[in-house]
Amino acid sequence: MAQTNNFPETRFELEIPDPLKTDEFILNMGPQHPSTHGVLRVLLKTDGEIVESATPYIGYLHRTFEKHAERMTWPQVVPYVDRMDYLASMNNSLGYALAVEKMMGLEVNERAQYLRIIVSELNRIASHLVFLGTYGLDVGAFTPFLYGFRERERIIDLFEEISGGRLLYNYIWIGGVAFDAPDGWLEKVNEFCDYFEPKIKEYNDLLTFNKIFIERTANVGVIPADLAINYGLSGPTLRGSGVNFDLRKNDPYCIYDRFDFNVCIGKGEQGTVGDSWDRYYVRIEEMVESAKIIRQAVNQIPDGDAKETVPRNVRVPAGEIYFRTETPRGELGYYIVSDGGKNPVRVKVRAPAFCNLSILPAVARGTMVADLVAILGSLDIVLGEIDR
Amino acid sequence: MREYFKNIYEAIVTILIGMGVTFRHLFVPSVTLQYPHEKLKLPERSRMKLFVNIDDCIGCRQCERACPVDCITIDTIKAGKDEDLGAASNGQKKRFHVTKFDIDMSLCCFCNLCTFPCPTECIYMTPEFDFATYDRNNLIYHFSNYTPEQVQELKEREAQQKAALANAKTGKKPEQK
Amino acid sequence: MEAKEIYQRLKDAFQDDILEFNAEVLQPFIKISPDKTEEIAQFLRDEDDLEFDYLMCLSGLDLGENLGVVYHLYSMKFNHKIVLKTEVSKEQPNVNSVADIWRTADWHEREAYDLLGINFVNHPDLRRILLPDDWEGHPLRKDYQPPKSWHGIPVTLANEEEQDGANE
Amino acid sequence: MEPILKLFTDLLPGLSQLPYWLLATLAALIAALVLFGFIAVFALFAIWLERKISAHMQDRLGPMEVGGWHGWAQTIADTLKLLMKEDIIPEKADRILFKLAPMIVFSVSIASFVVLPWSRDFIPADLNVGLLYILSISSLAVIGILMGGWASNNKWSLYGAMRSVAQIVSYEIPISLSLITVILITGTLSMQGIVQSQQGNFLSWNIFHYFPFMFVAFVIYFIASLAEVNRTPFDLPEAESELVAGFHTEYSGMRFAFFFLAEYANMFIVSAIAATAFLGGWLPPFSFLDFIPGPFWFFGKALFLVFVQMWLRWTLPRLRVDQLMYTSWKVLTPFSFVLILIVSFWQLLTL
Repeated sequence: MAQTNNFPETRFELEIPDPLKTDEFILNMGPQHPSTHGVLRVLLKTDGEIVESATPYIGYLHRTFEKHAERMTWPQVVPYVDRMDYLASMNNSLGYALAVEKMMGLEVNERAQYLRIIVSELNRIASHLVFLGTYGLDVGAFTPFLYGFRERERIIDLFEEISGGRLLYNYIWIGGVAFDAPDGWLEKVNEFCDYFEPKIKEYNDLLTFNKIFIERTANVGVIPADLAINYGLSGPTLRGSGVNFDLRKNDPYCIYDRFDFNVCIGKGEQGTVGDSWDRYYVRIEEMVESAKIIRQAVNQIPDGDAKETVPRNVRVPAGEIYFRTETPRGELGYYIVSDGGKNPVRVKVRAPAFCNLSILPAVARGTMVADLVAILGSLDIVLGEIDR
Repeated sequence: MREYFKNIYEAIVTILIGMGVTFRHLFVPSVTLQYPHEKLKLPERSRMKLFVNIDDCIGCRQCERACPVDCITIDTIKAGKDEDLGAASNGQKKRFHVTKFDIDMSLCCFCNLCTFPCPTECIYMTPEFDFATYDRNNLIYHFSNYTPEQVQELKEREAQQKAALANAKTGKKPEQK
Repeated sequence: MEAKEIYQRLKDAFQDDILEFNAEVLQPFIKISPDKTEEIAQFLRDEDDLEFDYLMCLSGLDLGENLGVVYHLYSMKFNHKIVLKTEVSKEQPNVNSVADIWRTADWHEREAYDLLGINFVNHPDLRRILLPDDWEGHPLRKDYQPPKSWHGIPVTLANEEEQDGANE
Repeated sequence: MEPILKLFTDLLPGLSQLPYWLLATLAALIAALVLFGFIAVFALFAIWLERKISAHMQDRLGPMEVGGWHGWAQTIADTLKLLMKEDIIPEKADRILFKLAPMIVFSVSIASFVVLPWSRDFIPADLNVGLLYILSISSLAVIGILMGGWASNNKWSLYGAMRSVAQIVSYEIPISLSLITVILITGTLSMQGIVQSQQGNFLSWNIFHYFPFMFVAFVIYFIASLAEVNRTPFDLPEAESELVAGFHTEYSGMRFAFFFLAEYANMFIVSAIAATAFLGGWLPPFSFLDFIPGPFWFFGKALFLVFVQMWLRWTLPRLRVDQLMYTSWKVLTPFSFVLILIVSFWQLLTL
């Protein structure tokens, strides 16, 4: 209905006659605020409804993961890694396991490889469903949230069946997976895909193509491609800016090169390329692609012992590695240094949401308070990962 | 102008489509469970409450070492030479009195790492999940069968044996208390 | 482009500021001098055949005697990577900031400053990022001793306290 | 008032000896109490209904425990809880305004009930300017909201209050304009008169007058009334994802309950006006259904509109402030002007 205004940056350099001059309004958005997705604090300077500057303050959820990791043995780090991005634990531990395996030069059992792909893609869908729901909440729609959680619940049930955990799984281990799939689990995964794919249309009817939703998100928080790359954005946030870059394709790990799937990028269907709607829609499309990968993996999975290659004692030779994987939020990198001992010397995590959030001050300037919420939501941050 | 009317038209149509979706769902059966009355059937592997079958524990302390958050504390006393503590159900011989086997469930991170190294599979996660209490101390589970008196007795005996051993090495007389 | 060639290009351009090249390890790295990081970064980003437009990761680490900063670079266009390393002493941990070249480095350098105390010269806004502004010390250093309390809030773990009590 | 007085004197003949002023005051008091009771009961019911509707739209069940059947007593329990909560006033708040705000908001909604026609006889006060009265009194609520937002001394509350003022002031216009079309047709401002002029079966209701133009007027009125009572997609004053809770962020306990009560009462009022002005008020859709009393139809129609409001709320996202203004000034207002023009010309042609 309404036309969205992109306020030119010069707006704030206008000469305002003295009697009309007003002070800027300083607002603390967070650490407790419904739409900061955790304990993030954003210091806002506003001119009425218009944000003049937004400075994120992080660290409220700092759990000293990196310091902890130095005290832990190699397998003990996995539960901690799970807790970083608690919406996509599988993807987190997958990255860590792959990094350590690469340092050890370990070849992982085929069946475990496939199981890893299945669970991490399922987790990607689950994480994007949470995004869908919370993003709906951010712009004021409540119902998609529960629809998203309804589907996510089924994924969690699947995870519980295979790993025992509902949120933090400790399933992907160095050298394989913790358990093989129970009987009938793979059929259930296929069933889930059958159930899930038609639901996408429901989300689209209810939210994606709703005019009000489009007005709220299209042309809001536009991130041009070069800015996105310079800020180190990754994952759907980068792809929303029209950059065709997916680590599963561009820097393949695991066995992703065996599957046929598309990389979804923002096309600016409803507004400019790189706006919030594009970032949102990339994630919706990605869920379909993930379901596609899952189907292929379930069809191709070989028989075998998934725990065959799990070493009893993890010995990592001295050396260092930077290994990156594509999590639902983007490029998750582990920089691991080992001195050959039983503990890592340094585990540095390059958290995707950490980099994605750092662009907020640059895009928030000149938007409205309501837009800021929409932008923040579209970055899909998880504070557990940012603060670690 | 066309754009203006197109926007209004789109707004009305998409809102009606959305209302159609929610209206359909008025008649879809609910997916939630009424928790205390209906309970989810948890799968076999679900990790909720830790349990130790202490009769099978051989006191090897592998679980204690595996735990990333140190929520398991085990005290053992070596069995005497002539003592036979029996064997665990899978045939492993017991060599220690497990005088203390405490698990602090308030610290537990439910990672399941402790259950894998156990040679007798006596520590495992059970699907029991509602174990909230009013006192934090109630979350410390004591699994050991030994009474404090027995523990005291065993400790004294161990101390004596140690002293005896030390005497045998150095050849000195034990000091009187 | 292979790591070797990248090294050659850098060596030709910067001579003595390129300290070491190691291709034996898992991921080949080039060691550079800490006060030339900015120029080298600029060169790596802007040269047409290098074009390292993506800073994957910037990490600080404690090497015992010294502090190290590791840059993992990637080129979206050519799909090649390189690792840069630099080392500074703990007494004078000054490294030139690359935050103006890759904005990613902004927060990562703040993090390295916060946790390891590496001072990034010319950083636009070098403040603590994860810890409170008035925190003392840099926790990721190997010799770091956590304080007993912070603003009256006990910092030590519960079981450590017990041990302290037992020792008394 | 007269029918009520008559009812009084019929029931207790002794009362008729009292002086008229005393009798009138008594009757007014009792009517006010009945209204208050109705509002309270209706709000309780509406909150429960909203929970149930939202739950079923979202594949949930909603409250199921308190009271037995589908948790019917849940809102009663909640109200009791709210009433018993500690009364917190922020230290830096303007205490007088802070306390006054919920009262104003609530009394405004009570006052609006005065002219709602429930049936042929039952209307608390059949003012000859009923519609005008209701329009003017309902815009007073914004003062209460502004007061609450300002007095809380909270930045989010202030935002909510300012938004609310801007919103209600601009949406008054399409509301009034769309009601003017009704006045053009019926030629009266009296609520009872408006209903009377729609006699016949449902095709003679104002909404089907000059089809489709009056239908459009109804839609405009309905959309604008959503904004008037701060319902989604126009719930910006309390947009929870942006402003925490908007103007009532700092309110708790009983004062919050009054805001809440007023919100649901207002929902009913705007729906009741719509029912009166467009849907024939207490008239049955077919004249053979005359034996069912008027209040049933009136309440049913209003309740249906309340249901649509809830339905919309659980479907739609929220608009942004500038889009809200756009909708009011650039879409609803021009459209209602055009409608007035069309309706007047049509009137002229059919004269």
